[in-house]
Amino acid sequence: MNTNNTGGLHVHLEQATPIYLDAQFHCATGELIVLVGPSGSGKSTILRCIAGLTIPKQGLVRFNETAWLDTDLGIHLAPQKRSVGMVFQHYALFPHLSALDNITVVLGETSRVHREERARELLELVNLQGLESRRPEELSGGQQQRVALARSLARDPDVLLLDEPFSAVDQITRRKLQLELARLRQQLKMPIVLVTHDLDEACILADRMCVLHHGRSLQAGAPADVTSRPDSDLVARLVGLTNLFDGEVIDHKSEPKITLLCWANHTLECRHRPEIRPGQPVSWIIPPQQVILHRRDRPSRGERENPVHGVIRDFVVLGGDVSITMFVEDNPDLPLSLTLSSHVAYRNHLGMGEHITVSLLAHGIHLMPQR
Amino acid sequence: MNTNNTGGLHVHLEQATPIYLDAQFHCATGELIVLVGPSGSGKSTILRCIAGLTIPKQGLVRFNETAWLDTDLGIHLAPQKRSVGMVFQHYALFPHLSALDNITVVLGETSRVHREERARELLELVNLQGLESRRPEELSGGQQQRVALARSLARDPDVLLLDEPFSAVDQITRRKLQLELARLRQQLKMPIVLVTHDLDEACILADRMCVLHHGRSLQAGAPADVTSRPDSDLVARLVGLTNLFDGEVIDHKSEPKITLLCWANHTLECRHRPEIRPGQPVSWIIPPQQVILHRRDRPSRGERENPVHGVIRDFVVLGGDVSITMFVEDNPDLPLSLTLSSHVAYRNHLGMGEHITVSLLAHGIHLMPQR
Amino acid sequence: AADSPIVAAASSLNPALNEVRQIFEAETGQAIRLSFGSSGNIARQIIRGAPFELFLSADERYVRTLVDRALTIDRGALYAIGRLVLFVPNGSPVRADREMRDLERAVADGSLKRLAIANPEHAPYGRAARQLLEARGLWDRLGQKLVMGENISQTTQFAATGSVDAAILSHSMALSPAMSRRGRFVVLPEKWHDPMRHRMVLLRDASQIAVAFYSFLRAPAATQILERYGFSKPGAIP
Amino acid sequence: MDWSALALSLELAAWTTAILMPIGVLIGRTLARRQFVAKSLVEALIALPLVLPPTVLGFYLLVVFSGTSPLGQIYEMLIGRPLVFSFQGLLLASLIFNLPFAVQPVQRAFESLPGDIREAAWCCGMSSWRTFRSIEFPLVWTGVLSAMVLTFAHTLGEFGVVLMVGGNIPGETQTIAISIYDRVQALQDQQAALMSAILLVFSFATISLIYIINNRRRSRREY
Amino acid sequence: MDWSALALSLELAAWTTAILMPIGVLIGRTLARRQFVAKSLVEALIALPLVLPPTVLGFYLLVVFSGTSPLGQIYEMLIGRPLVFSFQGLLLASLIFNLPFAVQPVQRAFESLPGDIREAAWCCGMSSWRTFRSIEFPLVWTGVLSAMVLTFAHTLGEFGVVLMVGGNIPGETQTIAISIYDRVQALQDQQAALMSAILLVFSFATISLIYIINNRRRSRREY
Ligand SMILES: Nc1ncnc2c1ncn2[C@@H]1O[C@H](COP(=O)(O)OP(=O)(O)OP(=O)(O)O)[C@@H](O)[C@H]1O
Ligand SMILES: Nc1ncnc2c1ncn2[C@@H]1O[C@H](COP(=O)(O)OP(=O)(O)OP(=O)(O)O)[C@@H](O)[C@H]1O
Ligand SMILES: [Mg+2]
Ligand SMILES: [Mg+2]
Repeated sequence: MNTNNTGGLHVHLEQATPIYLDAQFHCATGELIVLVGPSGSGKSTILRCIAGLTIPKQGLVRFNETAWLDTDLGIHLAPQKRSVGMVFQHYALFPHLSALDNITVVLGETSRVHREERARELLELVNLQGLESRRPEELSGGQQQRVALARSLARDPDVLLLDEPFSAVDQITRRKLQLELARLRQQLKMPIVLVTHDLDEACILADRMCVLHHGRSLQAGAPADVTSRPDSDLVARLVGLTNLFDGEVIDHKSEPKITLLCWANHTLECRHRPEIRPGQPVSWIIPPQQVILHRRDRPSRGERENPVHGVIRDFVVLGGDVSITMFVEDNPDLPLSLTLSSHVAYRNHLGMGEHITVSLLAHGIHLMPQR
Repeated sequence: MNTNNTGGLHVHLEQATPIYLDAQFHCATGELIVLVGPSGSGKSTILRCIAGLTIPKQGLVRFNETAWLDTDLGIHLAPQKRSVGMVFQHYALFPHLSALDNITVVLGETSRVHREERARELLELVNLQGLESRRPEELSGGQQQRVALARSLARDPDVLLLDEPFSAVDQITRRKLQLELARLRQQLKMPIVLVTHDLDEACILADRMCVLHHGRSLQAGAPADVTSRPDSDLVARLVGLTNLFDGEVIDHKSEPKITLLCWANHTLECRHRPEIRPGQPVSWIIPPQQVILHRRDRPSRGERENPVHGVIRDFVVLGGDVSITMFVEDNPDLPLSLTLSSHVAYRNHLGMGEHITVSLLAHGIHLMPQR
Repeated sequence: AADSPIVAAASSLNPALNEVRQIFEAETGQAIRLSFGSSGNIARQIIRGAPFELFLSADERYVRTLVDRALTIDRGALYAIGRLVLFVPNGSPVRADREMRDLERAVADGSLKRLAIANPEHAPYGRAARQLLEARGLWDRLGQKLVMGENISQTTQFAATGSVDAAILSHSMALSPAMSRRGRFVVLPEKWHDPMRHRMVLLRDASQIAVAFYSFLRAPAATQILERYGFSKPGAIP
Repeated sequence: MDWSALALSLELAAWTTAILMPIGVLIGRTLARRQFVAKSLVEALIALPLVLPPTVLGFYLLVVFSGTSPLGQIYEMLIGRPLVFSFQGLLLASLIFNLPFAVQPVQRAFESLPGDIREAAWCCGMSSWRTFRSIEFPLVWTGVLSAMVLTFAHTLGEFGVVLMVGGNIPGETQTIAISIYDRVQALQDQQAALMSAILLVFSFATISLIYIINNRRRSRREY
Repeated sequence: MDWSALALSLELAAWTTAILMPIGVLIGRTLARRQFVAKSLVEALIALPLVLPPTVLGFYLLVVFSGTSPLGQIYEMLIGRPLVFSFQGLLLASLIFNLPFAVQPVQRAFESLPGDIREAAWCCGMSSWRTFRSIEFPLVWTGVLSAMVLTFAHTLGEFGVVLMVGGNIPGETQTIAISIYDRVQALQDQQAALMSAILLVFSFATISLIYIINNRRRSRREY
């Protein structure tokens, strides 16, 4: 197990029991990597391995030039020596200490006054001024979580490990904390590993995203890449993409450069993927926003591309948007989602059971060869 | 403290210390009410009062014809007698029992075989088949949360109290559980009180939404109403609305019925609100989806309405959407957000620093008199 | 046998009385149960209703207390006279002599570190030891060199483990087989202390068997055994 | 070897442990849950039987149990035989002087139970008794175990109180501890050593068996 | 009233408690954390001093401490005076027979500490010692307190071992327990009662003070 990456945090873990792991990723200094994956896919376990709380059967954890863990060489640094800041999924606050003391107690051996000042600063950072003297059990869930966040920053760690650090706070506070995190990242230049189930959060904050499933890292890359060009249908499903279908590549054209796909009696024009040979079965996706409604009031651009008919079977108003699910050619096995501004939906008199025609924009179709 | 509402769950709580409460809401049978509010606003405390774990100084909790709590009459039913199913924010699983036994132990005095069968059913409902014999500490955070959810359903409760029941699970599982909940609701016809920080979740699931702030219930109503027509700027902020500004009503017109608003050297046409007298200072909001871009390629409808110029100061791609923030007339105190499909943004060559013109759709402007 | 009479006796009688009991049971075919304890405790227990039928005290005074409270049939009878010995463990800097001259010397020159006696406040052999030491003018000079056992058996254990340089013990203890290898002793003259009269008394509800055992104890068969264990035969004193 | 004394001791220890366990759980749980003004005083009171020398405690118990005291008289009236110098008297004394061991560890165990677990049980509709039986008791079990082991061991070894209240009657109130004590007093060192060794080996085996079973159970279930 | 004996008892109890506390914490913590094959046996072994009658235990300790045993000889060589019949000897004996009380409650307290709290401390960079001092110890404090109270009270009341090893030397090894016992034996009931009463009142005051302070602290901080 070796790597040529230098700088930042390099993680490579393998074990069969008790929790299957086969994960590998790198997080450069100043970079934020987000681990996403279903509940039970091993995200917390990986953070524990990085922090030194769990020792995998086989593994390498290296920070800059230092090996924190190298099972081949028998290196295993104690958690205290690893200089991580960690927010535990269940916070793990010290139950007998006030919010303030939860932080001062981990601040080194400077003077009491100094430590308190710093602790107050950190609590202010997470919007908890006024609650310094409350013990954890006198705080609400979200307040506890914010104390945990403040505590993880207290020792000025080299690496920040955040296990769903904003899951219990409201969206306004969450946005503020996300901004703080972004600011800190610029300022402190350390690798940050973030676990979150909120894909929007992941997209906003992350430089890289690593998708996990059953302990295995499936794909890593920029969030925009992973969510728009997943490697496989599994990754697509895991990052919450809808409009996932099966089809078969039939041909490639060179002028314009497009690939032709056979799907449910349609031949769809797709973004050019010459490396997929014709006849290959593929999964494919299209984001709901790339599905364009043919308007009744006036034609819009792109109506030439891949027209598809169907009937509206779901119509959900979300804020100012409308999320529509249509069954392509009335086939309940082919549900296709699209989103529209509610005013568009309104002006086109859309509603349950209406028949509509949409275009699947060719450059929005992403093909994934099936294994 | 009296109420004429019959059927369902009626809650009215008041106290000054230790946790300030002044909350009141009603949840009919088969209805799902969602409590939203910032971290520490008293959501968990209210659930605890309903369950009988906390006794407020003054209060009334009535389920159908039965008073569970009536401080005036000195009625205070024990939690065991209230037939609630509760998911605790921190799960509160029984640490010495397996996932299966966490459920069988609360099932009444039927035969062991019967109880196991039912428990297995419930675990399957929350996607935990195969993990029946694991103890809580051998489960991931999200798996624990799902055991808690299954357990809350075990006793066939009359009222369901859910404290952020999906916060630790991934979006796919969450969607599945939300669907299950929606199904259960139809089937079991009980009042459900749900606490969540996820406003999308709230909008999808809830019949009614109650907005809390510092223990006080500010507004209750259908989620679409609350999020589109908040009572005050505070509620608007709490439900996460952007595009919140101050202005002053100057006049009402009757043909067409509109109200005129003075804002930042503009006179805006707004949805008619004749009850607000001219000269009254108001806060107002407009959803980002009701802010329409004047396209370069071709004019769109509605460009007559309230045109506003500005410069793009933020440009975030989220999935297939683009979220744009512009500073109206270059004024950083007037940030206005709008969302577009990314293909529209692309075709109009939008980007940071570009000057654009938008229309604020009159019927999308909501006025809130200031106190 | 669960309902055979219980005879309460001072702990110091333990091996001797057991032998007497065996002979009694062999001769009469009647069973007796023995309950040992400190004479003081037994007296208290009798006052509080203990189901004892015969009480063999190591100290006459406890018997008198019971007689005064009318808990007994009569004033009882002497069954033995106790004797003191000076016991010197192996390796001690003190030599044992009847006049305790070497002990005096050892006290004077400080070579004696520890002398064990029974507690004079409540143990009869302790009280006698104190009288003896006072008579020899040693009492005041011993001070913290005195180690006091709860009773005479414990005092004997101090000597047996070699934890003290000398000990004033009962003749019966010194004669026990466990002690013979551990040191040597001399019997001390009776003139330096009040006679240690061991009195026994039948209690009010005494059964026929208990009365029989009471008589047996005064018969030669029993007194010989007691004498062998170091308890002198009482004289003519009733 | 005095087997009947050993049997008696075991009987006494078993009864004491069995009776004290529910009492300890009851008192320990109450002290852990309730806050009342005199709580510290009650807690101190429970520790007091330890402070007096056992023989002295035994003496006072003898006074209280005897036929001349109200308690003794009531007992004799109801049961028809005296409390003192009987197994029942021993047992009662044993219960009193073991109280501190039975209460303290259990109280601590209840104190360290997280509150929300009980609340969860209630919200699941479990009655107080079911909550206790299925949730609380398994979670405080190690505390109860400590209490039981201390009580059991201490009852085996105690002889001051037992001697005083019981009167050292062979087959009835003579425990193994007294029997060994008698041997030591009679300078029968070898017999005493033999009996001590048997007692120690036996106790060691019993207690370690208890711990082995418990540790097994916990390494399976961690509780 | 025998004030010097009371003072001696308090001194002995204080020393015993003070020395046993760290030992109990060390052993209790190790037993709670580590899993090893012979663990159950070690746990049983620690309970054994309770099983022997105190006088008998005292007798064996006397044998082991006396000048004829290796331990006694080494001690005498190093310190220059014999171990038996000295305060140091008493203290050593006292430490041995109080071990079960010092270890058990502390072990249970450590066992009920949630593991993630220690882990959090490590991840915050706190050394093992700091973790122990600032996190673990405050959280196991009530267990330690139980251990201390039991040890303290039991040392005050113990007289079997003390008498045997100490030899009842006034001002040096005569504790209040022995002194009361002597009064009872000498049928000096009033004096015995007076001394018992003083001892009880004094202990009650001390222990309840400890609990009052502790309960105050906890009702402020709940720990
Ligand atoms: N002690 C254990 N023994 C066996 N399996 C365990 C143990 N602890 C955790 N697991 C399993 O390991 C898997 C990974 O757990 P982990 O906590 O890392 O998941 P996660 O990705 O953090 O999930 P979540 O999002 O729900 O927190 C889960 O399936 C869990 O059931
Ligand atoms: N024991 C207590 N003493 C004093 N204040 C308390 C106590 N427990 C909770 N609080 C305070 O009461 C308020 C309401 O708490 P609650 O747990 O109901 O909030 P919440 O709305 O559930 O928040 P969150 O979303 O963070 O879980 C919080 O500000 C909290 O700090
Ligand atoms: Mg996790
Ligand atoms: Mg909450």
